[in-house]
Amino acid sequence: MRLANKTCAMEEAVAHIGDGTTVMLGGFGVPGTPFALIHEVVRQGPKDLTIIKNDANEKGMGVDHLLAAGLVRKLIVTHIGLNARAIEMMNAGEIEVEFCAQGMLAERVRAGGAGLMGFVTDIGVGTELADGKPRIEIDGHAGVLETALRADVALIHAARADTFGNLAYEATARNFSPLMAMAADRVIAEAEEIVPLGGIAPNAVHTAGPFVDHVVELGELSGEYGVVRRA
Amino acid sequence: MRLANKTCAMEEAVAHIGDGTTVMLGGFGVPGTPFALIHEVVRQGPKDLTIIKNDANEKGMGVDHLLAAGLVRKLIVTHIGLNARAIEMMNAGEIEVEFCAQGMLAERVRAGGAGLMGFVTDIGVGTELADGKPRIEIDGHAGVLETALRADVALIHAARADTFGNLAYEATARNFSPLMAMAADRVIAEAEEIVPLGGIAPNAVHTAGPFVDHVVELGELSGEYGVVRRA
Amino acid sequence: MALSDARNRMVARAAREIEPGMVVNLGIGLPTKVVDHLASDFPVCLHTENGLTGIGPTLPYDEANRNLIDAGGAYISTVKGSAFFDSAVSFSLVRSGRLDLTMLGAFEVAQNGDLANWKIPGKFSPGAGGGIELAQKARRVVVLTTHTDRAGNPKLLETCSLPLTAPGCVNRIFTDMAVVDVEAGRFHLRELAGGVSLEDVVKATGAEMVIPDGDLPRF
Amino acid sequence: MALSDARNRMVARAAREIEPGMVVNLGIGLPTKVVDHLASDFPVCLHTENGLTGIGPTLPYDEANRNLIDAGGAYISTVKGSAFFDSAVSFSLVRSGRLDLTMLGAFEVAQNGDLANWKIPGKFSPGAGGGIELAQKARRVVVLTTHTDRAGNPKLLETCSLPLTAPGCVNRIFTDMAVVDVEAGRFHLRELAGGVSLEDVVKATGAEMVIPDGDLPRF
Repeated sequence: MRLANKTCAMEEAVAHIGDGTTVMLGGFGVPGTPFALIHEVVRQGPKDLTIIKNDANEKGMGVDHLLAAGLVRKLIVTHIGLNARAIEMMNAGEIEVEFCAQGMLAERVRAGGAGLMGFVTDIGVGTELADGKPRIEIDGHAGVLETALRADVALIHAARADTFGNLAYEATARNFSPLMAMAADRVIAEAEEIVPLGGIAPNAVHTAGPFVDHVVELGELSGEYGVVRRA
Repeated sequence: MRLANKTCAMEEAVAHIGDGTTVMLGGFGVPGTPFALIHEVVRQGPKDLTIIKNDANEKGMGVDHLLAAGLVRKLIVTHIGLNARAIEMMNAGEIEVEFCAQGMLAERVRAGGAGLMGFVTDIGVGTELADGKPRIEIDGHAGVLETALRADVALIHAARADTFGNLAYEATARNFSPLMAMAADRVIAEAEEIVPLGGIAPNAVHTAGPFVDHVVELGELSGEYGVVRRA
Repeated sequence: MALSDARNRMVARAAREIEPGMVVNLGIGLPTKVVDHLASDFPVCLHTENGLTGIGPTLPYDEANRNLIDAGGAYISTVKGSAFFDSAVSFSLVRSGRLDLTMLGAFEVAQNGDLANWKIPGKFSPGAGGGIELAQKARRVVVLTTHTDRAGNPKLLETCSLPLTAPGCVNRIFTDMAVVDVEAGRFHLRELAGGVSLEDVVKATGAEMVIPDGDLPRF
Repeated sequence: MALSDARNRMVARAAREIEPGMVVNLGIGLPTKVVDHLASDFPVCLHTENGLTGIGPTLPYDEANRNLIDAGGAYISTVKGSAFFDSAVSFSLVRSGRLDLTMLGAFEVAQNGDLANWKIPGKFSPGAGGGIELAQKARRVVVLTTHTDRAGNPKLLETCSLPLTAPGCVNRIFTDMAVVDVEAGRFHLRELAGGVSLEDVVKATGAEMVIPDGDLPRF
């Protein structure tokens, strides 16, 4: 037995994203955001995307390119405070925005990846976050039903991948990526380095290869991946 | 800032298990079963335990010592087919046994560890496994509510631990351990090796130290940890 | 254990069900033997529910790794590109549609695809282990079983009498006598084992089968 | 940014809230400054919800690791014994009771412990990020805030007017004027900042406070 080779040209992998696709994007701020894959999406230009990501990055970076290009219909996010364009577009009604508490977004994505239908939590009970969600009581404790989230495609940034799609992430660039890599019908991973099979120790794999459909190697990293200089 | 030292004598750690305690035990068959901690439980002899584990090990090993010593009131397990004593005690009504589908046990423990109340799944719908479970429909799909499991104490076997309780598991000895290490009020880890802080790379930690309360170093491993010779 | 010739042919035939690139879980018992019929360079990823993708050859006692078993307790090895994970991730893979194929044993299979393979009330109830989710959620479920039980009673039935593992889950059945598909609530006879007559199979089957005109392929 | 003397004393006082061995999450803004008042060998484990336990000192631009930030986007470092994990594990730690203490900012705090710190309808609604779960599930929730807003209006109120982050979650409030506890549905004045009179605090507070007899400790 040997494991299949899933390396692929970026153009070809991203071509699976058509109009109306729901796309999960790994990343929390800069670390983990698949900037190169996002640029290829902008280049190919599919419309009416639903984007599921922790945040909307900052102006001029990542998700912001999708917004600027008018490709986004809806964002499902936890926080967009660092992207003035996202806030403006939301306020102007140009995009729909669904906010989740951060751990709830993580769990909704994970539930999708775990093949579950939803989960029951007391998070948000007693606040407007619970509005409209079915109430479920367990052993006398009040909870709400949160539904699973899945996507058509997940775009993931990994520090290393092998040719079968086993992935390893670096530091806080891990964040939502292992969850989203389980929760999409098609998972495309960009990797800073592609190593041969066996190049990632089996105990050190963060996302197992069977969850990943396409592995794309990054060349030299663009400036977006770098340290952000702030005032 | 430095991290606290949680190393502890086994006797002292296990003394937290009193009569009527619910105890989670990592392990799937031999790999991951905390045999030394189980022996110390038998030596101290708390009664009326509820044991949550994938299986009941085999006769003369692990959980079987707890059964033989008459310390167990109830098992929550996925399969006990390799332990004739467990089956006999179940059939004789000497212990109560609650069976879960294996992935459902994993998810119920994980839900407890994730601070969720339960989850909704279609697993078991249309079979007797769904009997007695509340039905919940989401978007027209029929599911059942599975409730979270937590324990008073979890006993975990790790290949390596640092003094703060960061754990690393070896191969298929990982199984339920990372889940149970999140789902108990008190988590006791036995480790084949205790390394200094920094001895496990932050990207390679399988269970983060804050989940673990006590770390106990194993001396030479007993025969139970070894390869089982079968006919 | 050495398999009878008929069982060996069944297992060999079942091995041809595995397509290149699949992620496959082989249940305990006969299904595990399927791997012996795959070429060493065949591109397939074997999954075991206790936390591994990329199962390599089974190892003898002297070479075994005490921390590396499959769900049946056999000492296995890894391949280049294996990954270990916890039990929650392992079943996430199964439930979220990443398992292309599972091969399972059976006590009974009904013509609507119902499978019973885990419990005989009053006699055998050790727990379901991971079989429930494999049966319900693998993209394709095939059963490997003798066509009849030890007493000669059919195992392919109109309806199951035993508690179900999962309803309507079985796509195909490999037996020592035949290959039978489950489609639209009926059994469809596809192939016959060498030396087995159509009449033998019909007699040994507990439900009506759709039988095509003409000669059936032999395996 | 350099803090005013009053804010600096508030932050220093808040730092004394951290007990040895605690696992602590410091929210964005003033709470982050608390770490500057901890001794370098103080035994504490700092958590950031984007996936790390064991935060080390903040790093300048030239030394920053592009993959290592806290939830506020600051470039941080690790300590010996740090661990990285995904966002689901990170919030599992919070929700399952392993976070001993969180320090958060506030727009409003009510005398029953209600906290509002994430949304001003029509003006400010960037999303709640991770604050909801920190507020609802940390074992102890303390708030760091100026006692009044920029217009001089009290932030400690009988009831919150803004959407809640979490109901009844706040245990203690550190302000530039006082330390106030929330107990049994009422504010309890515990300490006064240096140079602040009891009358000043009462006037700046939007709800009745329980005030003990005798001199209050100063910080």
